[in-house]
Amino acid sequence: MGGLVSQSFDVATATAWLRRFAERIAAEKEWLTELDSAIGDGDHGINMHRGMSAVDEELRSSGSGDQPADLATLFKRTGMKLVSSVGGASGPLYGTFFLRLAAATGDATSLDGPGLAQAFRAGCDGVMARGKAALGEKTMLDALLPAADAFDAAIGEGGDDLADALKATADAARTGREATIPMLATKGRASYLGDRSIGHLDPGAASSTLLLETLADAVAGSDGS
Amino acid sequence: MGGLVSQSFDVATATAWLRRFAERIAAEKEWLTELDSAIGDGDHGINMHRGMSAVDEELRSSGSGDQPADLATLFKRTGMKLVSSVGGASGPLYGTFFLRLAAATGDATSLDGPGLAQAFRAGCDGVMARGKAALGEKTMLDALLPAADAFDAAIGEGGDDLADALKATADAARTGREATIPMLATKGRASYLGDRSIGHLDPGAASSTLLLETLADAVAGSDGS
Amino acid sequence: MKKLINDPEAVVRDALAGVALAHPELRIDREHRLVIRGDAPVQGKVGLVSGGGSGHEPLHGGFVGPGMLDAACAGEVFTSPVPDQMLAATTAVNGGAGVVHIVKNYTGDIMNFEMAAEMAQAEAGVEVASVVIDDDVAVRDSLYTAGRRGVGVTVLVEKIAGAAAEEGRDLAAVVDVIKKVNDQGRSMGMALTSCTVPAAGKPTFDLPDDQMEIGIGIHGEPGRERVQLAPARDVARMLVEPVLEDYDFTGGDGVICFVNGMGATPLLELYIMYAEIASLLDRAGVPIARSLVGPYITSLDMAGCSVTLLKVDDDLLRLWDAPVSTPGLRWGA
Amino acid sequence: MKKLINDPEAVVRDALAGVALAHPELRIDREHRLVIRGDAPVQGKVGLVSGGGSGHEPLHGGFVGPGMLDAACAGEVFTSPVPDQMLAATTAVNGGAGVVHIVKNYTGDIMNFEMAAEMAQAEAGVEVASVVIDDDVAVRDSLYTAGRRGVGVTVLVEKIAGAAAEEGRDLAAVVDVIKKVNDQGRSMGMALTSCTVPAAGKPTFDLPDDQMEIGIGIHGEPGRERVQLAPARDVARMLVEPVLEDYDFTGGDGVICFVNGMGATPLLELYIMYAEIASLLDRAGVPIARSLVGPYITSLDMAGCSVTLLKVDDDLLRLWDAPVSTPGLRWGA
Ligand SMILES: Nc1ncnc2c1ncn2[C@@H]1O[C@H](COP(=O)(O)OP(=O)(O)O)[C@@H](O)[C@H]1O
Ligand SMILES: Nc1ncnc2c1ncn2[C@@H]1O[C@H](COP(=O)(O)OP(=O)(O)O)[C@@H](O)[C@H]1O
Ligand SMILES: [Mg+2]
Ligand SMILES: [Mg+2]
Ligand SMILES: [Mg+2]
Ligand SMILES: [Mg+2]
Repeated sequence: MGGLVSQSFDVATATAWLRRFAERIAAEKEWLTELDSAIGDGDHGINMHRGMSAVDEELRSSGSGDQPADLATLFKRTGMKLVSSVGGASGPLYGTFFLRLAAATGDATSLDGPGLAQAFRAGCDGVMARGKAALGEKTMLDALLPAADAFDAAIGEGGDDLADALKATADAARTGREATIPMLATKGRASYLGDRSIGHLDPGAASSTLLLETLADAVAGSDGS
Repeated sequence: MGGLVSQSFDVATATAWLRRFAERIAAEKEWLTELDSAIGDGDHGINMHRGMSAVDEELRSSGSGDQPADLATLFKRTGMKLVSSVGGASGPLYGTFFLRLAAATGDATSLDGPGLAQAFRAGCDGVMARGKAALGEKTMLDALLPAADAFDAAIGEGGDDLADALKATADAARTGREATIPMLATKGRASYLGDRSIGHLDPGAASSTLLLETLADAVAGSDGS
Repeated sequence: MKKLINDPEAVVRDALAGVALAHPELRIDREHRLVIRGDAPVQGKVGLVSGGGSGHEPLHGGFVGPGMLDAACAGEVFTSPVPDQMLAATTAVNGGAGVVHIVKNYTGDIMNFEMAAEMAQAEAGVEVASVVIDDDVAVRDSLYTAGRRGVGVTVLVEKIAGAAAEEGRDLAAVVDVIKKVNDQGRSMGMALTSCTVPAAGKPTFDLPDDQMEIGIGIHGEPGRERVQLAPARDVARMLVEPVLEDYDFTGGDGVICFVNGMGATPLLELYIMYAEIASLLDRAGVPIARSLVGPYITSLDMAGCSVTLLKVDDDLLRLWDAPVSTPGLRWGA
Repeated sequence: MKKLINDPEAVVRDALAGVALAHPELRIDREHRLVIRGDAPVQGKVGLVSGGGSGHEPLHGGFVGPGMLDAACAGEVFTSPVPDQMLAATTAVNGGAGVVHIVKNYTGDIMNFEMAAEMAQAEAGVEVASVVIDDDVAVRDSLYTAGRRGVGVTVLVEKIAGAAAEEGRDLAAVVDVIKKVNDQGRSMGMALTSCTVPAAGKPTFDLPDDQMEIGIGIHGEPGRERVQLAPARDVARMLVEPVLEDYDFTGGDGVICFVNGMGATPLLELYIMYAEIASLLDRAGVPIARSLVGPYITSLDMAGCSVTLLKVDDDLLRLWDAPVSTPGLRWGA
């Protein structure tokens, strides 16, 4: 193990990730919506659930001949599905995230740790470009960007396996999510609140943390099996 | 005392009656409205208060030269004021009551017991003609008609003074009012309820009882002073 | 009570001030609380006067203008106006061809309009014809009631009679068309919540969170029955079935289907109801010739809706389609 | 939650079915949830497309028709529609003179319309111009916000741009008139109660019985501040003052004064508010040229209102008065 990021991230693991993410979104729908009620318009859980249910349904219904051959196909379908079913702010943002992930994976059927970290970074850059936001504006980026940094750092140290690196990544997302509480929102609906946005957790940061937690779970799960 | 209905009912007593009635209506406004909420449209107290306030204001504001010379003038003004300020069912009904009272008093400046009983009966006939209702339909007539009968009876017996006769009249109104509770409404808004009108006291019977109670009080008060 | 008002006792006066400012094309008589067509009296035209308690806006004041009413009398909230008002309105719109009083069937409205008609004929020599609207099938019309209430059909009557008067029909002909609309129209309403009369300050009735009132009147008068909340498609059935049972709407040139909001029900819900109602009518073989969807005869801040069907023929449809220009209903002009 | 609906997740689909049945003169694309002018594409005319989250009815679907929008995209409740919808709408109304996207300034709407415009230009070769409406003075337009929200001015933009396109102005000229209306218009809203998103099933926010929210958005986004309930005349001041402070409405040909209901506020109250607002404008030397009073851009079942002022000149007034024939706004046709 030591010194090597040995596991690979393949289409089956990626599919498991998306399914777990859909499940967690369904389970946390009410909570996400409640968070959005406090500083937004009370639909984030509903939006994400609509999108990830559609993705999940497509994953289930794609027959054996229709299975994505590579990661790019899987992520492109996911991104397009999200763009065309979610709407709101989160639709284009999560959609763009997966479309960029697709672009970054080329025709690979599996990625190693550095490859996944690079692709993840590309997804985050896509979110930044689409939403014109940066770190510290109380958005999903406040979970995503610290996670990307932690992922890079874990890979760079080269001392952990992929599951451990993703555990650290998810931890960073959680920390980033909690850090949105004292932040003043300057992007998205929450910015309308001015100072009154302070003291609330950002819903997009919460859903992004679920994205990272399920990624870590999916890789750890496939590792163990 | 015995055998004689000695007191007379003059303009001052009639004015005192109207004022007391206005006061009682103001005091019982909420109650009347609540009764009307149960089987009508929740405005009877408001309607009666609007009308009797207008009457009361006119009574107060009429300068010394403008004081009604006779009962007919006083009652006609009252009736017209009610017709032109109350609206709803109770406006034309109470208005007609007082207009008929006026017609029945001719140019008298005071009435004895039989005169007042006759005039009161004329008022009740006016309410029946205007509303095309009869006894037992769960309306104000269920307080007014038993009161008129009791008044006639008390006068007919000839054994009481006017104050006592009016006390019996008010008692009969109260009994009539309570008797509306088990009745099925077949006139006015309450009739829309069908069986569901049963078990509620009729608001118009309640305000009519106040009319009789304040009449008794006014005559007893003027008697005592 | 949460309301955008100043003084609960003065809502009618204050709203009328707003109507006067927002609609300079209308004439407002503040003393008598009348909304009058700017060009009244229109010589040679039958005058149309309606009115009733306030709280049903846009009915009646919002329906004054060319092609509809000549004047509307605003009573206190849910309380019939008084004869003085109707008399003043009648005089103001009398163009020499007589005046029709359009009266919703409530004891108070009937009696006050009756006194006004007596006065108009006696004092002002105006020929007045009164027509009573009673279309609410929630109430059985029998010896044991004050008769059916006047509800949604009133809106259709005011539009259609307005067009008939505008095209020059005489008093008798206008009365005939009103009677025809009243005969061929039926309504049924329901409420999800009570309304709150401003001067009362609290809801007229209590309706538990899981219940609704079927057969509600437009004044918060309780309806036929209280039932569990149900999906729109079931509510549609509870409203449409009694209407269809009461009158045969087949065999004509179809119906005007009017889905009305009670005041606090958003358009989104009314269109959902409309879809359900239209599908029930389709199954019953009742074609829809025209539709009207929106809050036109309301009950303050009540949430709920009502359905009105009017069986039409060529003449009624032509009158319905004729130009109208009022704050509440406007087309072709 | 008391609503006249079938399935909380399907309110948009179900309401659109009702719109299709009630308005045969419009074309409904159920797959893409579009309301389209019956005669689209109108050759040689600039096409006008708008859209946004549902729950604001009649905006936008109720404003489709001659003299106003060519198509409207219905998103889920309070959620921007998706690019596929806007792309389909753009293609459907493209009469060869280009298409304008009228976008309310919300992050989601901006991003989805942006993706759609990229796709329309790349995939379908349609010339698309996007204009963003941002008129809500409750939000400070600064580095620290996503910018002002698009609210009441959107209604006026859709009417005026519709008239400009109808009379044959080209893409650049239509964009210019929209920008002018957006520049010269300002709004401010308030709520007495929260709204309830059907799929959420409970009120978006809690508002104590004795409080109101000033500066509310049309999605239940909290506003500037919570204050004690106050009479209409004070509420009018809280809305009008920030609007007048933000822009100089004097010196033109007056304003269009638009008093909007949030969904559950009856017309009676809106007219009371109108009277107070008109008197404040009078004192401020701002003459009212035209008025619009009613629920035109709503927030589901929220009780409350908003004020929109638009400074007008001859051209804008003429465009405002031009014929329009839509379910939600109709005159002259
Ligand atoms: N410009 C932006 N960049 C990145 N994330 C954003 C931006 N604007 C909003 N978000 C994220 O989107 C979330 C809200 O999503 P959602 O509620 O689904 O959309 P909407 O705000 O359209 O209702 C916010 O919590 C925030 O994390
Ligand atoms: N036809 C009638 N004859 C006599 N009294 C009637 C008649 N109809 C109604 N009433 C009385 O009027 C009362 C209601 O008055 P009110 O609430 O002021 O008027 P409205 O019913 O128009 O709101 C009823 O309680 C009843 O006593
Ligand atoms: Mg949201
Ligand atoms: Mg009453
Ligand atoms: Mg009443
Ligand atoms: Mg949203």
